[in-house]
Amino acid sequence: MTEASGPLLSVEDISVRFGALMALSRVSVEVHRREILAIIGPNGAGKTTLLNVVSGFYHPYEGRIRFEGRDRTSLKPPDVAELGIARTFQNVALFRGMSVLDNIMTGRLLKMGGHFLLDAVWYGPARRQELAHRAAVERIIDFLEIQAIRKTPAGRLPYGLQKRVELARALAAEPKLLLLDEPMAGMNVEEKEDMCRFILDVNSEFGTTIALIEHDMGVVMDISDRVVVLDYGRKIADGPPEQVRKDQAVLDAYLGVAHD
Amino acid sequence: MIEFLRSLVLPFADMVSSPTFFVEVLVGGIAAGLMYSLVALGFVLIFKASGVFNFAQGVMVLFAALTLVGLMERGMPVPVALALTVAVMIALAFAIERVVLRPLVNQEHIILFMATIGLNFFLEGLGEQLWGSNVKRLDIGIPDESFSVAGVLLNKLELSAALTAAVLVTVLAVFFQRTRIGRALRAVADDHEAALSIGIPLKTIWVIVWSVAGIVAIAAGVMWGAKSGVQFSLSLVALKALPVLILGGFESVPGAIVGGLIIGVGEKVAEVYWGPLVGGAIENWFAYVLALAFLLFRPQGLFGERIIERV
Amino acid sequence: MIYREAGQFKTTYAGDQAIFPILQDRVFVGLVALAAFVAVPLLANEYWLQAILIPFLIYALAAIGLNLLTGYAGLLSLGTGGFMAVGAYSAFKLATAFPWLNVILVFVLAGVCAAGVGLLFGIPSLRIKGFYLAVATLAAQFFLIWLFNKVGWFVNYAPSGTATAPPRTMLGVMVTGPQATAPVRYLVALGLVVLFALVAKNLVRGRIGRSWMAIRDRDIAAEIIGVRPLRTKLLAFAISSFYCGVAGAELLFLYLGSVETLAFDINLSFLILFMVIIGGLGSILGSFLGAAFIVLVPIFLTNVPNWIGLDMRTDTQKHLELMIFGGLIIFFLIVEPHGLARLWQITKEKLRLWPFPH
Amino acid sequence: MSGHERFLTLDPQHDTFPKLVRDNARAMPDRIAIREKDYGIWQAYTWRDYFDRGRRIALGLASLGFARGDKVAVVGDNRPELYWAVLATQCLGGVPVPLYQDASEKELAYVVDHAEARFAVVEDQEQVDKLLAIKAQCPRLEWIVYDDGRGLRAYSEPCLLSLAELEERGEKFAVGHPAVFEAELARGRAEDIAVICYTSGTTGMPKGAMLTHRNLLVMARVATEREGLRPDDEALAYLPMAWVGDHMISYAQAIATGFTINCPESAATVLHDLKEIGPTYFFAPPRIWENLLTTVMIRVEDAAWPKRRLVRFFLELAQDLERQRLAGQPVSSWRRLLAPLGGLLVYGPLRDNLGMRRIRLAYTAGEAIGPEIFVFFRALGINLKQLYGMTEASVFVSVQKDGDVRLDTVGTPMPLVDIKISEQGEVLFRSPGVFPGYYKNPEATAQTLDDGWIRSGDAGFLDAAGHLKIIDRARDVGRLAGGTLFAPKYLENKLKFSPYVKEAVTIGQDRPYVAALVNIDLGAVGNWAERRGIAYTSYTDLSQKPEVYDLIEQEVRRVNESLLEDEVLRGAQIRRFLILHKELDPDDEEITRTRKVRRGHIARKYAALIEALYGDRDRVQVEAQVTYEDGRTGTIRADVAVRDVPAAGAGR
Repeated sequence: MTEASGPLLSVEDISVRFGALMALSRVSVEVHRREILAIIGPNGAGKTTLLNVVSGFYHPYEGRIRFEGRDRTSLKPPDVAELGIARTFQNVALFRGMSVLDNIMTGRLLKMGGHFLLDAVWYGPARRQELAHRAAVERIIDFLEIQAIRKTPAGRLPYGLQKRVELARALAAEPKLLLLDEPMAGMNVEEKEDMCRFILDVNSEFGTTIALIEHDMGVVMDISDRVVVLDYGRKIADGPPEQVRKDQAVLDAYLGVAHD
Repeated sequence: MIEFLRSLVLPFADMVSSPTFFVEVLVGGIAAGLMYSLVALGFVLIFKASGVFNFAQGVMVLFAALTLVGLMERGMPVPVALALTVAVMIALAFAIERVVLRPLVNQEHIILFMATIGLNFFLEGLGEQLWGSNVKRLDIGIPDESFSVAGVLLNKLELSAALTAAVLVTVLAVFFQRTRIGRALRAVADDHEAALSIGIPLKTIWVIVWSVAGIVAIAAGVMWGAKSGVQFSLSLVALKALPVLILGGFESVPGAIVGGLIIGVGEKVAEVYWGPLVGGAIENWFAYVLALAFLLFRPQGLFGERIIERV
Repeated sequence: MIYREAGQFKTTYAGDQAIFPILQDRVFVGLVALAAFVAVPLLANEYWLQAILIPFLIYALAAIGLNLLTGYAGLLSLGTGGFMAVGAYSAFKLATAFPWLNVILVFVLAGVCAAGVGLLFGIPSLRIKGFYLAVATLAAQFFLIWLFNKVGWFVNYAPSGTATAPPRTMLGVMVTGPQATAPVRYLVALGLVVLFALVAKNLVRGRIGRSWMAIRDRDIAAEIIGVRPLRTKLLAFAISSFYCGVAGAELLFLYLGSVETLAFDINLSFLILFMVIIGGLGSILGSFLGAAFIVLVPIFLTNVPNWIGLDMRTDTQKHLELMIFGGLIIFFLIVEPHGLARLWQITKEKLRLWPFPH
Repeated sequence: MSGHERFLTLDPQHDTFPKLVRDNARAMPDRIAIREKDYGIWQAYTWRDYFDRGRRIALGLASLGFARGDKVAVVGDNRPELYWAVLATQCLGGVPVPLYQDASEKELAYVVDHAEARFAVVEDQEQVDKLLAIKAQCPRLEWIVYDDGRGLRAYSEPCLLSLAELEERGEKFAVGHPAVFEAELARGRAEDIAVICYTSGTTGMPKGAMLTHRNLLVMARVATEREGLRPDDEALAYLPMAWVGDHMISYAQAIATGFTINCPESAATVLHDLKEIGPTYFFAPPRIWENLLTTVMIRVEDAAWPKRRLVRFFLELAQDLERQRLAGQPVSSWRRLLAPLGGLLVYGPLRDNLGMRRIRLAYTAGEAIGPEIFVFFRALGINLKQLYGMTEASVFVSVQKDGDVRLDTVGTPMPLVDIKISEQGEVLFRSPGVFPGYYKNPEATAQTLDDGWIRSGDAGFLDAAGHLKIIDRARDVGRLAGGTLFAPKYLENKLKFSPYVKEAVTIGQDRPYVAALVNIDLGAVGNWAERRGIAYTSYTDLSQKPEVYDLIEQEVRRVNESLLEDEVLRGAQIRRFLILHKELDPDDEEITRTRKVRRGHIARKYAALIEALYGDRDRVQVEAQVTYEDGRTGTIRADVAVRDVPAAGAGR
């Protein structure tokens, strides 16, 4: 049972560099089961890089990443997806040419199987599978209240809704760990409130562990169980929101010169 | 089996045993390579400035050569005919910008690519309609004869063509790196909006680029035309420039030059030494396979920068 | 205007995800099928079948194949002609080596051969993208044509260098060879294209199609969802080449009767690409529309001077055709860059929404 | 007429709705009773499901100690589960009290407390939150049962229970008490209270009108027979369940007749779902018809001009023909010949797009409808009829008969309904549907019920052909200072025919002339402004644009022109108007939730504006309180323009 009790994800001493730029240096972060972890920090602090390392887009040149206790440092994105990690992107990465429904259906690709020759015939197992997953996707559509747009091409949606559809797509994979890169960026107050509610609901309803990057401090304080602060590619604070808010290093980082 | 392997290795021995022939092959390859570079440069210019993969570059070469020959056949002196051809190519650039590019601005690249294939057909029809479709000789006053330097046979025409190509390539490279317009072009290539915001009219840029590509096409047309006559097959030279582009990168001027040389030399050497082994005529595809094999190891091309994908 | 949709509601996902969810569409498709399978073979003359309809059906099949690759998976290919050649020559070899083999099976096996070759040439697609890939596929085109040209084995060492479709029967009816009648060949081509169009539709509306489109639209997002790029792209190459291969085999067996490699040169690749783009990228219907357009336009251009009583020299006519064809392509791309399928879709939407604007 | 008397006798075996549902479940177990668009498709429930789920919920309630006569508050969108909860309550001899789902906490608290509800069955977290917030003020409220548990996992209040848990409890309870359900069901009597509908009213606190099974059942059957409803009819259940209209159609008539009701997926998809279902029976207040008309007009406006011209031509043609038909005039023959073409090109497609292709019967009720709006839909070939009804009379009082529809009347009385006009000109009526009284409100009951006659509060008369004609709310019809007759609602409806006018309030009682406060329709005017390149930042900004004033002035002039036709009302033309800087909002108590204008509130709140309308200034400063969705309030300040309009026909 040590596996189940340990952290879901632990990032241990990882460093990432682009040429001469140290994007992350010896950063360690743990994500515990069922928690909502917020990662904050000024622009260029390495937050997105951290998410990219976890999701397999970049590989650290030192350090290790464990998921459910197993080392998975060198996995590629599809392998990461198979482990049960899903994510959204800072600049919405929807499949613009596909409908909302199809976008979310792609989220279930890993759960679908079978031979392509069966797909070609459509009848039989392939069809049953398709319809069963449609039913599952409809639950998510209902959950995120996007019924009215299910057949709209994703590219035609307003930004706020696109973000919601992207969350739906990530949820469709029924991930153990959900990584959200600025889920509320560019939203108005009302959309932000909705998104907060959805994130909390996902966490409580499905027990999904969530790690998110967010700029809006109010939101961070409201919804997260724990906050990790990065600055210049280093971790400068890690703890409950109230504590982090008072941390001197954090205050300095935020009040000091903004470095883009 | 042994026989086959032997024939694979033997050419290397041949190269060493008759070095003069090898040098001749090499020079021929370099000469051809520079021509490829010239055509490839036209591609690069347009791709760099507008993101358009101009499939019609080959036909532009044909069209330019046809125009020149046609004018000369009607008794015009060479300089006048040349000047007029330049004027025609510039007019063509204006027309293309107005009729094809402007209405398609902001369309996907593949659409613009298809449009240039349409342009390809159109120019082919137009050129042959205007100037006739029979093979024409283009005489620019340099005799197609050979002379010998240190036992190596060299062709005057090829040599002067290579020289001209080299000069043109250099001029273009300098134009791109050093002049104001060249820098503007680079700005456009990097970011359309940024370029617009610093006050460069995109339309003008496009006209200039297509004009320059047209002039480059004249040069290529004259060279190839003088060597093998002006006819439809001239436009196929363009297809040869494509592997050059893969090798050198679509946006790199030096890449086009070095790539052209590699392809030219590689192709010649392979054709001469290994061609007979498989029944000849491997020129058609060897360049592609060479470029492809190369790409598998270096996807960004010779001079491309390693792309770090921002996620 | 024609549509009357109020009251057509779906109580199952199967109904909701049907290819033609609207009753009026189902009726329309039924009528078209009836006309194609019954009326046309009875009524159309030899010229229409041989010069227009049969090539149309074959090109449409190839266009579907290329559309799967380029329209759905977003991989630009200029090697279609080469893959079709693989289909044609392997069908020829199979049919002559195993004379007892059912001709449909020959087509399918030829498609499988083409799929294998396509798979091979698809490997670079992992590392290179966009126009680089397009140029790489040209390598396939040139290499394959050269191969079939050089190696006499492929044409059974025929001195003319041509492959000739052997006569074969199916259910006692002559299907290929000089004795096969145009209506029979038409029906075979029609049956195959309908079958494979349906298969293609099933592929693209399901799991596989979505992974293709995901890679096409946003590859990084596709990967993090679990789409494996290499596997997905190679599958696209294989299936696409299968379609092209079958179309190539049909081109030899059902249309031309005998071919040289010239029939599969780069121009064929472009022709099919035109069909896909003018028809509409990412649309099965578009493949048909595009094929019809590209087949009909030259015929139209050839005949117009006659109709209006213009006497033109053949080479002038040839040049004019080239110019008009090129001009039409540009014009069409400007007017509707998303192809005839989009035009069709917009028209349909307009009819559905009438009298409201779209 | 006497044929209808048979409906008055109710067989004790089949005299309550639960008993009828049981009958339906036996007679047609596999016929569809309810569909709900859920998870993207229309999920269907048969009459057997209907009865079974009602039974399970009833048993669950019984397990919680439900006693006969207990009230159950039902709050939420139209959901099968909530209709089943209504049924379950009635099965146990309890009284369902449906409430408006968008009611504020304050409104909710009043009704729940007043009704003494012990139970609440609600749709989702939103309603649970509201009920939890008011629970302290409603000491009798014991249990809150929710259907959709999303977001409620972390709630630990012991009074919360999910519907699934409730049904589970019911199952266990049934094991120990196998006969309870049947026994309670059988104890139901026709005279039991079936439902309490709280009417928001334009003044004062809501009143709870009690309706018995007999009231609803008799009227449902009478209406079904007279209007020719059939078991294969389809209706859309989309109006608030708290409104008696929905209760009558989606519950009472559906059960009594056995037709199918369809619940839309969400408020945002109603129009889409309407089109999918294509109901045959459709009921809507004028507000909805107005909105539909506005939508049609805006969208046609966006069409290219040949199509726009074509559509307009045929629409005008149809409206002219319909007007002639309604007035009993001969229809000019050559134009009649064009009608089939119009049907092919415009009316048919338009009906289909609105989802009204299959409609056999459509009502407008709740308020007077603008004649233009009415004619428009009838001209399309939709059998739209005016229904005059009241909550207190179990909806049906008078309905226009098929083939005898007139523009200016609300039709002839329903069978078994008697109508008389009081000496003051007020419409009185009595029928088997007349309610026994308001819950815990004898004064109000006494005011309304007079010896079995209901005082409608409307001024009207019966014409020679026996058609009932309603002039206005009795207390609203007034006279200008000069003595000219002035009917505000009449003018307002005329104004609201314009797609650009969302709401209008006219004033004139004891004033020298009529003035109007206008609310523009943000969608329509916004669209109009965009097409003309007029930039605006907000509703307030847009409303005060001179161009918009010009636009509205044209509409006012149009109304004035049309008044010339009426001998009596031609003197009451609108002479001055202004455009309100904010939308009238039920949250600000300016209109009711059923969108009736609250004149008193408006007169008080906008006194300054009204003074300006009768002054000579052309601008006026205002401040207005607004209530935001979360209940906070704020103030909007604005500079409102006032504009004069010349009287029409002055030159004659």
